[in-house]
Order: sequence, then C-alpha cells, then structure tokens
Amino acid sequence: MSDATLSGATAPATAAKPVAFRGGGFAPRPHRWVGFVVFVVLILIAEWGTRAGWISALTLPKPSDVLATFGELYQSGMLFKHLGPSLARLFVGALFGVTVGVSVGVLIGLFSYVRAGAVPLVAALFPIPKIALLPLFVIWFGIGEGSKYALIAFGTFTPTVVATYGAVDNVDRTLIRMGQSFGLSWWSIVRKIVLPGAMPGILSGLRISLAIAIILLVAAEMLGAEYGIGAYILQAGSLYDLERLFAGVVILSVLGVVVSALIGLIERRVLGWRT
Amino acid sequence: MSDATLSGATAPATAAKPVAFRGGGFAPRPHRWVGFVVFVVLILIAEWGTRAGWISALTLPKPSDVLATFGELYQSGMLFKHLGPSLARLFVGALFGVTVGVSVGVLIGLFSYVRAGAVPLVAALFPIPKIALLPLFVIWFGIGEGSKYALIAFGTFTPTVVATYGAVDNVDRTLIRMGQSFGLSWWSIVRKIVLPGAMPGILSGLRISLAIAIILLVAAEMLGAEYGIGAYILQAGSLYDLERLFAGVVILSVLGVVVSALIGLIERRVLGWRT
Amino acid sequence: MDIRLDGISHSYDGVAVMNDITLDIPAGRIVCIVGPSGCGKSTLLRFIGGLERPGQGRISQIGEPPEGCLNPLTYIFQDFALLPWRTVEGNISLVLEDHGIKGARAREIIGDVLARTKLTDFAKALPKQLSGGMKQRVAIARALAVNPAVMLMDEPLSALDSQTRELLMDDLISLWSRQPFTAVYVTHNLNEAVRLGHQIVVLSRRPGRIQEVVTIDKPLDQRQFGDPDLDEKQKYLWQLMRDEARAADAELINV
Amino acid sequence: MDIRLDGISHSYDGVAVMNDITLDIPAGRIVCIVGPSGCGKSTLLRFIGGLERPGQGRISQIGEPPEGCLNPLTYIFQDFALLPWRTVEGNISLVLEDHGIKGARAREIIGDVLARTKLTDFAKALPKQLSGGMKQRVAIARALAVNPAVMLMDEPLSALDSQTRELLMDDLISLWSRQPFTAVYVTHNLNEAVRLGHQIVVLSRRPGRIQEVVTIDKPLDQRQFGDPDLDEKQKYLWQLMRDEARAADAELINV
Amino acid sequence: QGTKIKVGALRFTSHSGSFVAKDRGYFADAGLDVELEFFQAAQPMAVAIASGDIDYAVTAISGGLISLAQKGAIKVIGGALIEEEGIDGQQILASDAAYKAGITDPSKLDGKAYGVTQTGSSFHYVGDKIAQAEGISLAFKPLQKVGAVVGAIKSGQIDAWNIVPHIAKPLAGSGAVHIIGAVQDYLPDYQTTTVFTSADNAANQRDKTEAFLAGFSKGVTDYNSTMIDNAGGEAGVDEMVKLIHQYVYNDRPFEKAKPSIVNGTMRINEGAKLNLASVEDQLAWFKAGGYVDSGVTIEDLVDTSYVEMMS
Ligand SMILES: Nc1ncnc2c1ncn2[C@@H]1O[C@H](COP(=O)(O)OP(=O)(O)OP(=O)(O)O)[C@@H](O)[C@H]1O
Ligand SMILES: Nc1ncnc2c1ncn2[C@@H]1O[C@H](COP(=O)(O)OP(=O)(O)OP(=O)(O)O)[C@@H](O)[C@H]1O
Ligand SMILES: [Mg+2]
Ligand SMILES: [Mg+2]
Repeated sequence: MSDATLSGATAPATAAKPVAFRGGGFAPRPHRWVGFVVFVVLILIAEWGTRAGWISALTLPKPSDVLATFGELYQSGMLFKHLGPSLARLFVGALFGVTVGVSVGVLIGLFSYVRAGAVPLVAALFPIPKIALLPLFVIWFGIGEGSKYALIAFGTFTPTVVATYGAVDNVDRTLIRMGQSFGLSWWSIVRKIVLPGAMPGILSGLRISLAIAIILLVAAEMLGAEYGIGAYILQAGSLYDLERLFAGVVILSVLGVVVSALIGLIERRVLGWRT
Repeated sequence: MSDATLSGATAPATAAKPVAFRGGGFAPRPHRWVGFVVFVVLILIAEWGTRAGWISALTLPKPSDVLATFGELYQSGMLFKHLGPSLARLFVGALFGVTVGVSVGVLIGLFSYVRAGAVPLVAALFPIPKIALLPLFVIWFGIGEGSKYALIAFGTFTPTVVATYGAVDNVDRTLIRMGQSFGLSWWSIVRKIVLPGAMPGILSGLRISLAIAIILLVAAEMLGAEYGIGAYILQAGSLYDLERLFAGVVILSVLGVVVSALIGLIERRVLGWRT
Repeated sequence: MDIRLDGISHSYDGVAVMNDITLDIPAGRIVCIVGPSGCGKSTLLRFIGGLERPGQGRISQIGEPPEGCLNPLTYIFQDFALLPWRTVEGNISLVLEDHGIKGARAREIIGDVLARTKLTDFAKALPKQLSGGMKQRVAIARALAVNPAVMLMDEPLSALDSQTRELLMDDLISLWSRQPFTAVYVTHNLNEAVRLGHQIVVLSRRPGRIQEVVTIDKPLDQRQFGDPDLDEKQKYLWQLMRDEARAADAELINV
Repeated sequence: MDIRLDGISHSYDGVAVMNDITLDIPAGRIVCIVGPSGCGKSTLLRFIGGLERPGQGRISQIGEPPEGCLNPLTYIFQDFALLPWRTVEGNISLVLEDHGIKGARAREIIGDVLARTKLTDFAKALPKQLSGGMKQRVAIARALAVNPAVMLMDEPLSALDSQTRELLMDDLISLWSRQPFTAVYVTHNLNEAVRLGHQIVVLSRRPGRIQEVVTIDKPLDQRQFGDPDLDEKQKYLWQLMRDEARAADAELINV
Repeated sequence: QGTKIKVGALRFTSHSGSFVAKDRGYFADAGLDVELEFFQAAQPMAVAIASGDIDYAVTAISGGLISLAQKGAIKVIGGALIEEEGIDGQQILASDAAYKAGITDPSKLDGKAYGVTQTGSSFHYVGDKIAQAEGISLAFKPLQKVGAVVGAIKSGQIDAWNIVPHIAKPLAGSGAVHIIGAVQDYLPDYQTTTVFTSADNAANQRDKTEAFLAGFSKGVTDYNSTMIDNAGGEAGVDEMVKLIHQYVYNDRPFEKAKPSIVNGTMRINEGAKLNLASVEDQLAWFKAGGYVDSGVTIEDLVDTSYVEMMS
C-alpha cells in the first residue's frame, strides 16, 4: 500500500503539492544570554561615552568609577554597615505590613461587612504618597526605627490587602462547597481550603509589596537615618556624588531582583501543586 | 400521589426529619452604606478627639479645619491653580509612560529576543526608587515640566510593561492558532486577536500604573514646581501646616478614587464582551 | 435512609427555576435526573444536600443513616473538586480529619477505599499528575470514605472523554453491585441514565417540573453496552426531550 | 481535493508521539480518527492543517481546491475559538476580511452561512450570550464561510453536553447530506465516529500508529440513533480500544 | 551621672558648638549626659523636637519652625550662627551660564530663577530680601533638597542661589558657579541659625535648659577663639579641625576635609546671644508672605528669658 501511495505521489496525474506551513510564532522561547549581553553592551556604551566625553560627567558617572566606589564601600566595611540597618528595616516593616495586610485581606474576603467597611478605606489610602506624610510619621512614631518600620509597613499594607482579598475571592467556590458538603467546620474550610487556595495570589501580591518596600526604603531613611542604603543614596544625591548615587541605586536594584528571585523560589517550593 | 406522600410524612413509622442546611457563606454581599458609615464615624472621632484635646493638634488637624481650608482653597481659586498643572503633569507623564510601556510590553510579548533583552532590564529598573534619581532627573530633563513628565512617565513605564507582556502572554493561544488556520496575516493576528485579547490585562495594569502616577506626583513636584497639588502638600509639610497637608492628601486620595472609577467605566464600556 | 422531596419550588431573583417537585428517593436505588440545560437539576441537588434552601417545599430524610456513616449526604462533583495541594491520600483524609478520624484508623479507611477504586498505587500522587478519569475515581473514593447514606452526583462523568466515561460507568456498576448504595444522579447523558438508573426522572424546561418518571427494572449488572432494551428506553427518552433540548440550547443568555 | 499522509512520525523532546502514519483522505468523505488520550490525534490534525511540521514524512494535497475556496484546510476547534469581543457576524467577517471580502459580498456570504446553520436571528449576539451548542454552530458557520476543501475537526462536540451533541450531530449530517464535504474528524466518542464517519481510523496508544481502519458503508442520512449495525461497529471498536484506553487513563502525567 | 539629653545636629561646621561642648566635656561639667542625634535635613529636626525625640537643636528659622512654635510645641531660646562683617558668611552664587551672560552682580538678577529648597524656607527669605534691596523680582524655584539645588545651579537650570561658605567656595573653585556677592551686604547681622527646644523644656525644665546653654556656650567660645580669633595659632586650628572632623566629613581623609571645615568657619554667637531684631524681621516676612498664620507673635516664637538679646 505504501508503494501505491508513493507511486501515486511521484506520478501526479493530478498535482500533489505539500501542505503549506502557516503555524509557529507567538510562543516566546527563552534566550538567557541576551539579557546578559544587553546589560554588558549598555555598560560598555556608558563607559565609552563617559571616557570619550560625549556623555558629560554631569549626566552619567563612569561605570568603572561606580564599580570602584562599590569596591571601596565593600572593603571599608561600610557596605554592611549600610546594608544591615536597611535589611532590618525592610524585614521588620514588610513583615508587619504584610502580616497585617494578609490578615485584613482575609477578613475582607470572608466577611461582607468587613469588606464593605474596609475596601473603600483601603482604596482611599492607596493613592496617598507616603513621602507626603513624612512629617506626620515623625510625630506619630518618632525619629527612631519606629517611623521607618511604620512607613514601610504602611506602604506594603495596602497592596497586600488588595492582593489578598482578590486571592480569597478567587478561591474556587466548588472547593468550598465541597468542604461544606462533607460537613467540614467553618474554621476547617478557612484553614484547609481558603488559605491554601489563596496562597498563589498572596505570594504574587507579595512580589509587588516587597518591590514597594524597597522603593520606600529611601523615603523611610529620609527620617533621620545615619546608616542605610537609602540614607547613603540621599547623602550621595545631596552631595551630587553620582558614583555613590549609582552604586546605591545598583544595590537597591540588585536587592529587588534578589527578593523577586527568592519569592520565585518560595513559589516553586510551596506552590508545586499548581499545574 | 401527593396525598400519599403527605400522609407518609405526617405519620412517621420511621422518623422523617428535614435535611440540615449547611451551605451559605463565603459569598460577599455588597453593603454600600457601611463604607460610608465607616468614613463618617472615623471623621467624627477625629473631630471629637481634636476638639476634646485627647488628640493633640500636633498629631491630627481638626477635620472641620481641613474642610475650611479646602473651602478657602476653592474660593480663592487656588484649587484649580494647583489642580491644573498637576492634572496636566499626570496626563502627559502617564500618557507617555503608558504609551511607551504598552508598546514595549507588546514587543516583549511578541518577540523572543526582545523579551530576553528587555525583561531583565525592566526587572532591574522596577525596584529603583524614583526619588533617589531626582538629582539626575534635574540634570537630564531640567527643572521645568520636562523632568516632571519624565519622572511620572518613568514611574508608570515599568508596571505598564510588566502588565502588558503578561496580558499578551495570557491571550488564548487557541484564538491565535485559529487565526493562523484561517490564513490571517501576522499583522492581522496581532491587530485583531492579540491586542483586543490583551486589553483586559492592560487595563488592569493601567489601574496600578495610574495609582503610581498619582503617588509620584508629589515626588515630581519636588523639582521646582510652584503650583501643583504635590507642591502644595510639600509646602504644607515643610511649614508643618497640618490642615493644608491633609487637604492636599485628601485631594490626591479623591483623585485616585476618581481615576480608578474612570478605568472601571472604561472597562465596562470596552470590555463588555467579558463574561 | 430514604429521601423525600415535597412540593419543591424555587425562584432566583424572580425567575422561577423549578415548580412543585415531589419525589421519593428509595434506599439502595439510583435515581437519575435528566432534563434540558438550565432546568434546575443542579439546584435541586443542592437542595437535597442541604447546601441551599428551597423557596417552598420540604426535603426530609426518612429513617436513620446506616451504622458508621460520617456524612449521610455526600456529593460527587462534575469537576472533581479535589484540593490540588493535597495528594490523593490527603484529599481523602481531609474529610476524615473533621470527624476526628486520624492515624491508624484513617489509614485503614483510606487503604480500603483506594483498593475499591483501584487507586492503591496512586496514593501519593498529586491531582495535577492524574488524568480526568483518575481524578473522578479519587473523588469517588473520598465519597466512599465517609460511608454515605446517599450519594449526590452532579454530572459526575460529563467532564470526561467518552472512553473514560465508559470505563467509569463500569466501575460505578461494579461498586454498586458489590454493595448497593443510594444515589441521585444528575446527567445530560441519556446513555448514562439508562445504564445506571433504576428510575429516570425527566424534567421539563425551566421552570423545571417533573415530566415523567421512567423505571428500568433490568438489574444493573446485566445492562450491556448496546443492549436493545436500553436503546429502546434511550430512544424514548430522547424523543421526550429533543424539542425542549433544542429550545433550551437556542436561548440567549442574559449576562 | 484529496489529502495524503505519507509515513508521518514525530517526537516531542525525545518522546515519540506518533509512528509511521500513512493515510489517504479522499474528497467528499468523513474520516474519523479515534484513539486513547495522548496518542497524537490533535498533533496529527495540526500537521494536516499546516500548523505544525512533522518530524518525518510528508503531507500533500492532491488536486486543486474547489472554485471560490478561500481557505482549503479549515479547522473547527473543540473550544469553539470564537473571538469573545466580536459578534456572531463579526466572527465570521474576521476570516473574510483578510481575503479582501467586505461590504455587500461579505454580507451575502455571512447571511448564507448563518441561514445554513439556522443562526440568522443571532447575527448580532456576542459569544457570551450563546450556549455551547450555539457557539459551535457559529464556528461551523465561520468554517463554511471560507468554503473549505477539507474540514479539520478536533473533537468538535466534546465540550458540549450529550443532548446538544445529539442535536449538532443531526445538523452536521444534514449539512453533509445537502452538500458533501471532506472532513477529518478527531474524536474520543465512538458513537460520534460510527454516526459520522465513512472511515474510522483507530490509533494505538502513544506513540500512535494505525491499528485498524474500519469502513462503514451505510449512507450518513440513513444512520439512526440506536441503529443495530452501528451498535455492532461501535461495540467492535470499543473492544479494540478498551484496554488501551484504560492504560492511557491510568498513566501519571509528568508535569 | 548627669541628666540624659539628646541634642540634634547636622553634619555641618555650623553645629560645632555642640561638638566641641560634648567632646571637651563641657556638657558633662554642666551635669548633662548628651547624646548627639544626627539628621539629614533641618526640617525633620524641628519636628523631632516637637515630638519629644530630641531636646535641643540648632537650625535656621523656617516657616515650619514658626508653625510648630505657634502650635505650642517649640521655642527659640538662643542664637547661633550670625553674619558678621569681616568674616566670610553666606555667599550669593550665579551659575556659569548666567555669569557668562553678564550676571556678575546680584542687581542684574531681575527676572532670573533663584533656587530655594522650599517656599517659606530661609533661602526664600534671603532671596526675597536681596530682591527687595535691589528692587528686582526673582522667580523662586523650590527644589526641596540642597543636592537638587546644587545640581540645578551646576547645570545652569537656575541662575542664582545663596549658601553657606563651605559649600559655596568649593563649588566656585570648580568653576561651575561663580560667587557674585555676599548675603551680609544685604542682611547685616542676619541671625542665620538659632538654638531651640521644646516648649515644655523652655517652660518647665529651666535647670536643664540653662545647663545645656552653659555647656553649649563654652563650646562656642572655644570654637570662635580658635577658628576666628586664632587664639591657639595654627596648632589650635589643627586640633579644633581634628575635633570637628570626627563629626563632619568623617568619610574623607583629614587633609581633604580640613579646607572644607576651615572654609565653613562663621561666627557663632558668644553666650548664644540672639539678634532679636533679625528674628522679628524674619517673622514679619513669613507672616507677610502668608507662609505662617498672621496671628503668631514673637512671644510665641522666642523665650527671651535665657540669653542676652543683642541690640
Ligand atoms: N445562584 C444562582 N443565582 C441566580 N440564578 C441561578 C443560580 N444558580 C442557578 N441559577 C439559574 O437557575 C437556573 C437553573 O440552574 P441549574 O444550574 O440548576 O440548571 P441545570 O439544570 O443544572 O443546568 P445544566 O444542565 O446547564 O447544568 C439557570 O437558569 C441558572 O441560570
Ligand atoms: N507542543 C507540545 N510539546 C510537547 N509535547 C506535546 C506538545 N503537544 C502535544 N504533546 C504531547 O504529545 C502527545 C500527543 O498529544 P495530542 O494532543 O496530539 O494527543 P491527543 O491524541 O489529541 O490527546 P487527547 O485525546 O487528550 O486530545 C501527548 O503526550 C502530549 O503531551
Ligand atoms: Mg447543572
Ligand atoms: Mg486532542
């Protein structure tokens, strides 16, 4: 039979032509090295420009100088003197904001009245710029670590709430009906169905909240901080020391990427059940 | 037959008991008035506290004074003198940031190489606090409107990119295969399938981007702005004039709620096809 | 334990979805409910299981549930309703935990129901690793674990492809043959209805009312694929419902 | 226009999914492809439509497509693939626009295919307002609009409930009877296969190879619900596939 | 063990009074155990006094300070930095571009952009006073932070600014800006900064407050005599600079820091005397501009009972 088919194909009484290909595309493929190359090329262009002079020293610092500044910072031990307090502030502030945010978000997700009361409040708090409130925060929480924690906590609170109640709303209702149909208690349903089901949404909200926390570090350290990456950047900015400014910004940027990678890791660990 | 059933039920040789109800709950019901009541109660408590003195004048202004300040602001015509430039900055900056962001996001969504190059870059830009870059923005864009537009554009750019390429990734692949199977051109597929399909994701990204734009207004108006809500707030903060500070913050908050409502309106208009 | 439905009527937001439904579900039998889309089958099943309350009428259980019954009225859902973050075992132990059954006793029950549904090798698998047919088997095992008096099944096979559906019908029949259970079985599929039902309740279009109750006396384990008697019944049912099904299908949905 | 498949083999990431498939699809006939889950049916259909390229082998079209054919190889998808933001009309005009058909000519074609699928009253409806059955009718109308030489259908009815499926099978039969079309029809449902197929190609488990080709000579419009001849064929097919289906169902998915 | 107090400071030479008093034990002699609390900007320092986080600080008079005083939170109790003829004080700077365009004198600034940190800041006061004296008008550009103003003037986006000498001189030295005048020509005896504390300290903690002023004054005396009157010769200056260097520019090596510290030398009032006239003038200016409530009085702002008022 395959013979017949073949001869049919080779002796076309009627024309046999292959089916035209028209698929493919619209499916991104990873090319890891490209991202790396882009970074290297951008840095090289900046280096070349600043050396050759067609990028003025006022516009951009020499990347090599930034690196040198970073080296100094590391060798003098100042890097960790700045990084330590910043990380502590990030950790405490975000921990507080996220904990309260998740709790409030879950309550909003579970209780209609809490939702009706809290959602408009959160919506009204969301667009308030935290730096505008700096003078108040000093009065409310003092100039010590308290106001820094409070600022970061406040900044992470609102996005966490929004992400959390969205996640609770998105928990598959059939799973909840299933729990009820098997006579599970309300508390069991919340603990064993609603919370794990809301985890993916909460974690992806965490990604945003922590990015915001890092951004707010600078604002927080406007409040009488001597050490900290934000304070370092602010000081560099006020002295118009571009090398140090960029070194600080790079540190924050790396911090952001690291935090995001960490959450990715947690997601892969905790959410391995997702398809 | 129904007679027989009834008599069977009323004369229980074996016990007939109603099936126990165990459903309900986990379905939020709207109670619009609660949100309103919460606001009113909070404001009344603040008014009471500040009048009675157990909230010090340093901690919170009297809500009635804030209202009076707002009234003055309105009557003196200064409200619009401040609101006008701020809205213009928001509009131009966000328009620019969102336009470029959507374009870059779509390109990332469509081309693997663009994705590989641009995604790490955007991820690195995301956690950079915009206020840290203020001194640079002054050099790059001047202290006129340029730097304000640039700051807001830069702030809205990154979240828009992330939302957009996520939205493009989420466009139903079967719809794209369908387009290909009917011999639609690449450009037709992008225009008629990918872009409309990504609309919901882009619009919900817009919600976040615009909230960020409003938050950045204050940072933007740090740079030599005489008029503007952000400038008004900053000045009130430096003069420690809490009434004006709160009046300004309330304006921003209302602005945020209005923008969010506007997007909701657009969504209902444009995305009426969603189930 | 029997179930009695007594003059059930209901409407959602002023739209009547069912009208005066009176029905007896005798112990040890499978009652199938068929009817066009939107006629209120799922709603009726929710009423029976106590997940929702009918606007009018009464649902009662007559007699006591059997010894050792943890959850008299137990559902099997169309989309399986397995917790994706728990293994097969974990999904079953979920419904035991709340009844205080843990440790050895739980292991024993789980082992037993997994064996009955031929899932012993899959105890540690996550739902995402299973095909649709296997997932529904897990859901059945979970239902068996609580030793229900009545099983409430809402189109349990309609998310499966038709070959898997055949396989699962065989499984259900053999489970019932070994130990008869009471079930209310909602389906669109007339073939399933004639294969599994002792009684088949035909509902009309929305608002659903009972149009006819068809009884099939042939024992379950003698019902074969392509059995002429059953084909006859199925043809009869289809002819009863065809026009209504077409009308229901052509309705515009008001969203 | 005929289609010829010539020694098609393919593997994804080293996993062979089909093996040496050689097959002729003659014009004017419906060829059904059945086989257990994951045996490569959908992949094969993508190869035939040119959406993907096989690792080995050749697919050719023999002869010219008929006059006025805009898109010789046209799909009908399991999940309808309607653009939710376009009306019924708009979804059909989508596939005409790119061939430069607009205005009066487009309206004429759209009116014609809507009439053939009894959708005239629904021209302005959005997909979200339609039931599953109506959506698939729209997809069929869209396919008819481009006047295809061969229709490639990937489980077109398996997202529908079984009553709607019956209705649509009738519609397909009456469409074919009025004007025979060529089709490759992939399905899990042996009942559909024996009702619609002139030839039924049975594939083995992954890697899919042709196990048997069953021919049914009875004209489509004479095939009835519960026809004993067809039941016979269906039983035969099921017996061919049963064990493989069970094995395929019990496979763990490696995610 | 003395009374514990917290003193706010910026890392500027103008805060040397506190540094010297602490380092040389003058605070301890006065029975105080002082902890220095450093700030990045003056404004939060005023708020921190109001919130009770710190007890005493030195800063310029700004709208915020007056506003907090009116709320009954803080009080000015003495003077610190002052413009004195013959000693380099605050300089008026012009950007390179503006200078090249012929602005070599403050009188030519009519219509030009003048940098300030905030509307209602001390820079704004000084700028406006210059404008009034020259009969010109200036466009004030609020840029929030000193760093931003530096950037703006370096790149020519604003035309002029006034700033303390230790920032002005290195900037001018680099050629990016030019000094076109001195503030003291327009505001002789301008009370640049003042000593202030919480209203509670001023009213109810008299002993503590007097002890602080005593210690602070001793520090000031040492500083003035060494740095301005050159009482200790070059060695004295070196020693003093070393002391200050612990707090100011401490991230630079001593050799690099020394010129900046020496450049920053300005007279600090002996005995924390206060030029009340200058303060009154400032208050009047803030009221006239509407930056503070028109009901504020000098009594709200200043507690004159602690130090001698200059005439
Ligand atoms: N919670 C609800 N609120 C409002 N209307 C509802 C609700 N649940 C169901 N309905 C409506 O009640 C009618 C009956 O719904 P039900 O799901 O019981 O039908 P069904 O017979 O199960 O349909 P299907 O065959 O499609 O599963 C439908 O018109 C549905 O839209
Ligand atoms: N793009 C792909 N990349 C990798 N593997 C694929 C891809 N598409 C399909 N496969 C694998 O190839 C095998 C055949 O898939 P295919 O979808 O053709 O099967 P099928 O017969 O249509 O199955 P079903 O009956 O479930 O629709 C499956 O094991 C599937 O996991
Ligand atoms: Mg239903
Ligand atoms: Mg398939």
